[in-house]
Amino acid sequence: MFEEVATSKEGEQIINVGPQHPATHGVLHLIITLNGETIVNLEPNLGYIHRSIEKMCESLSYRQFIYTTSRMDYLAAHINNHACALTVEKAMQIEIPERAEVIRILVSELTRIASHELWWGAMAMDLGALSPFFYAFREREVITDIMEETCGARLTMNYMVPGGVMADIHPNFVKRVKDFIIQFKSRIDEYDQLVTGNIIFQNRMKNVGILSKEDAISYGTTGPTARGSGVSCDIRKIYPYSIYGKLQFDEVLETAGDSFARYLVRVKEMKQSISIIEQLIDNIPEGDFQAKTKAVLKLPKGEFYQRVETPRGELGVYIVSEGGTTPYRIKFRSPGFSNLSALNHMIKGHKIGDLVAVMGTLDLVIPDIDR
Amino acid sequence: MSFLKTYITEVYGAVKSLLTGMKLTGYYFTHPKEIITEEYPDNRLTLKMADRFRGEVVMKHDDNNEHACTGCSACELACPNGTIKIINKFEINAEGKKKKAIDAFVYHLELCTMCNLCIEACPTDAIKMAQTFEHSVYDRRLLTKQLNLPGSKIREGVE
Amino acid sequence: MGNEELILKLKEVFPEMDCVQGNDWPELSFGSDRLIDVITYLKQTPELAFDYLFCETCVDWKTHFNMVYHLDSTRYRHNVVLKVKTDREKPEIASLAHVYRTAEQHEREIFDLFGIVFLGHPNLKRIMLTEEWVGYPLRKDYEDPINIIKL
Amino acid sequence: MFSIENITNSFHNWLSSVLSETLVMLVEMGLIAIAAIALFAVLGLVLVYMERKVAAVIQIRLGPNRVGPMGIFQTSADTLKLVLKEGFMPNNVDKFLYKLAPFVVMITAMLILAPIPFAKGFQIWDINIGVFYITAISSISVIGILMAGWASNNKYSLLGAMRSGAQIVSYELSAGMAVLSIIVLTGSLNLNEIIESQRNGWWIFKGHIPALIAFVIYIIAVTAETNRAPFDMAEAESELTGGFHTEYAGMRFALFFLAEYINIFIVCAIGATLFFGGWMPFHIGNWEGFNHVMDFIPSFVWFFGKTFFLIFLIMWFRWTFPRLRIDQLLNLEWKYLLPISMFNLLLMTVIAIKGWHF
Repeated sequence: MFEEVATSKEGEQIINVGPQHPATHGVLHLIITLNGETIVNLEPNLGYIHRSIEKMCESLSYRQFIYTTSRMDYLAAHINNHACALTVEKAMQIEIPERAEVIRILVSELTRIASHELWWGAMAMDLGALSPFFYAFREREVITDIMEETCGARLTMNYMVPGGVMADIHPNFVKRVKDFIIQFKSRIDEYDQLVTGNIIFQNRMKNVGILSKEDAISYGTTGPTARGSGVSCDIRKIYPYSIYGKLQFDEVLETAGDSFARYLVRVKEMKQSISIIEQLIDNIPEGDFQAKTKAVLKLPKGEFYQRVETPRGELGVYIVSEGGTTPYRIKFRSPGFSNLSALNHMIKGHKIGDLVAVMGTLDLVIPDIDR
Repeated sequence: MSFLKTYITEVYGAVKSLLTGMKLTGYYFTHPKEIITEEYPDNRLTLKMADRFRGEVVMKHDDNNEHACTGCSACELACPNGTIKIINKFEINAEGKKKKAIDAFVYHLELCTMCNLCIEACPTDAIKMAQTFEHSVYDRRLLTKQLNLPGSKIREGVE
Repeated sequence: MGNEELILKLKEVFPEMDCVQGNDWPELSFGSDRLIDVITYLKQTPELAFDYLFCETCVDWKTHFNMVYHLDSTRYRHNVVLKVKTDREKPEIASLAHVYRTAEQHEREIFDLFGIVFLGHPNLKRIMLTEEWVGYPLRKDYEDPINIIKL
Repeated sequence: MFSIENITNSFHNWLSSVLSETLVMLVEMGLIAIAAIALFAVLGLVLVYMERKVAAVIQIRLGPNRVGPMGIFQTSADTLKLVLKEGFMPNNVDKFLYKLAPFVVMITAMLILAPIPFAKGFQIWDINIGVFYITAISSISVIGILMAGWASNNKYSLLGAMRSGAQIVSYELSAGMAVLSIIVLTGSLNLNEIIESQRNGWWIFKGHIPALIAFVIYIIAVTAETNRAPFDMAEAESELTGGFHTEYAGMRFALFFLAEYINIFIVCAIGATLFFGGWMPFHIGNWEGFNHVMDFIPSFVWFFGKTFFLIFLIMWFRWTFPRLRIDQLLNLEWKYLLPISMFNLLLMTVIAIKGWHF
């Protein structure tokens, strides 16, 4: 990697963006070849936060390994846990009580909104507008407070157990979620006034980092990144898991494929998540919050794969079991990893300022990429 | 002429979108009651953590300095990080029988991720999560704690 | 195309290969020399159109490696799992980086952590670990007394 | 009526009575130098504090509130920290230029203070080409920035400095045009005469819409010239990690930081002088009674009030807008601001010739 530095062409210079850089939101290292201000080539260098979670999980039991996945995509910890719990439940054919399913989806969608809020604020901050970050965190704070009250922690809450959720919802949960919906609906217009409609912002985002539909499929991008290019890939819609099949919501699709399209997908997804929460919050069925399971879980011999939709795209959990209490091999197919691979294609020929805009709309979470 | 018209509408739209944003930030500037800062170290007295908040693992003791831990080490097995170490001893009870009891319930706070799995695993409900959160110390040895109080013993009737 | 239909179709085209119904999707197992044939067929046949490689990984079975490819079709929404057996002493397999561009980065990760050499890969080098790292951590016989803490 | 002019005049008379003429001049020069440096330091502290408070309230938080009442000594504490910090210099920098750059930037900012009338009759140097002097000197600061970027031996710094060069050179044009449109009305480059011409009303009200457009263009151009968001391409924290001052630490960094705020003060002071009448109180035509009431407010209050209003405006921009991209920045100048300001200047000339202004 470093030999290439010496062999760069005349007039080109190589810049290391990261591992400590304000725009990479973590320890991502990008080696960029620049011609003036124009990016000629970009190569990601990963691994600064590689903890080999896959290897770690090989020595943890099926109850224990769920919590480690919170540390992958820490902004969607609950949804990661959901994927793991679903895989274990699928393998062991555990029936989950209706109430547990509804609680899981409610918390998942709240997590999705919280994650998108943080993305929105951080992306505006990358583009130089610092105030939206604080407005986004005001709403996000309400969600984390709800999480703290019900799940016991704010970010990596480990609320999921195979067979249901760890505890019943807090008595205040329904009321606080309803309050949040009212607050969120009154604030979402401010987002449009401050950022979406802003002429500077639109100029920074439109026609920047274009990813065509074919490329989006070939690069294996998922989530809002692919949906901004018109690829229908919302796992909640095309391979419904849990109770998503019974819910009414739209898959947000934009066809432009540029940064602004990806931005719009995420903002509209927040509204869809609110509508899912509205459908469920008044109809939480009575019953158990957890199915009866054995203290020691043993998966049957075989291979199990579960796909779920995190705020960043498709998360796949692939468990190879030999019939013991620990997985033989576990693979997390993280959305950020494949989305990052499209970055070089999207950014070529753009200015260095666009790198920030494109990376912002990819919504990269580095621990999720490195695992 | 149409060029001039689009030019002027462009400039007008741009200025309008900028003013909309400035109106919003101006609103917040003129309404200081929207400020949401919590002045943390100053509001310690009024700060109330959620009752399920996971701060650290503690062992419940009643007024007679008795706890409910049988030393079954279910929590030790459930812990993903090796946070808990239970050291057992054998006591001879009133009927002259040897009985297992805990000598020390060692808890490494520095390894704990507050995942709540030990509390879920405990069959006798002996441990729980406390709502404390100010855990910083100058010496990391202080983070290794013994949860059973000195001189405490197991409550009668807990199996 | 439903799973049963897909299995019938695959059995018809590749009679010498082992095609069974897995937990979710059909699973096709074969040796590493046939990979490019199968992938080309699956991607280019219009009624199959497996254009989306959503997961590529490897399993170390101690006697051999199994490369596992999960394929999806964005047009028909059917999936298939390919299991490709590779030698453990000399792990080599054709790269799919030219067929699916997402494979480029996934294969670098597998090369990094399993040590499988992808023939024809445009940029095969370590991605997570440093260049001078010895060994392949996700292999079952990997020992690292410093970095792996056994509980 | 309280006036600074009386104080300075009586002080001058007293000095003249005890010392010879040459000595009086030397003593006064020394005093002015001390006053300028003191003003520099005080303005820096006040403006940084103001920026932080404005940003805090806009961002629904409290801002500095620990050091002193309402946190007013926060910036002093920060400065103390910066002074005490190690003057760290990386290897392989061009040592001479690296050390020189912050002083170039700061001295430029100080030079521009000379012709600004802070109050009635309170001015360091009453020069007849005041406006010309200011526009000429303010272009020099870009040399300091280029020096810093080049000498740092860092690619980020170099990119930042080059951006800054392109930006300042282009935005000088429309800032100059906007200033010219007021010069056309007054027919003088002397700042005192420009202020005097606004005795019966400020130019922004007297000059109809063209004056308003000129003012808007002036504010945009000087925001860009002082490298403030949304035009902070030279620093562009999230792109270039700090731009030209990435490699600077301690007091050298503080000088850049200070110079930025002084530059804001200066451009706002000039803006206030040209468009809002400097120290001239708010007068409406020949309403003698009203004008007389306004005269009771001391002139330096008027001057600082107007200047700080403009500074607030620029801060308001900073905490609202995202940053432009470098090519869009130049597009904005060459495709929008420059044509508009040229047309505006033409319009203003017609108004001046025909005498349509009030």
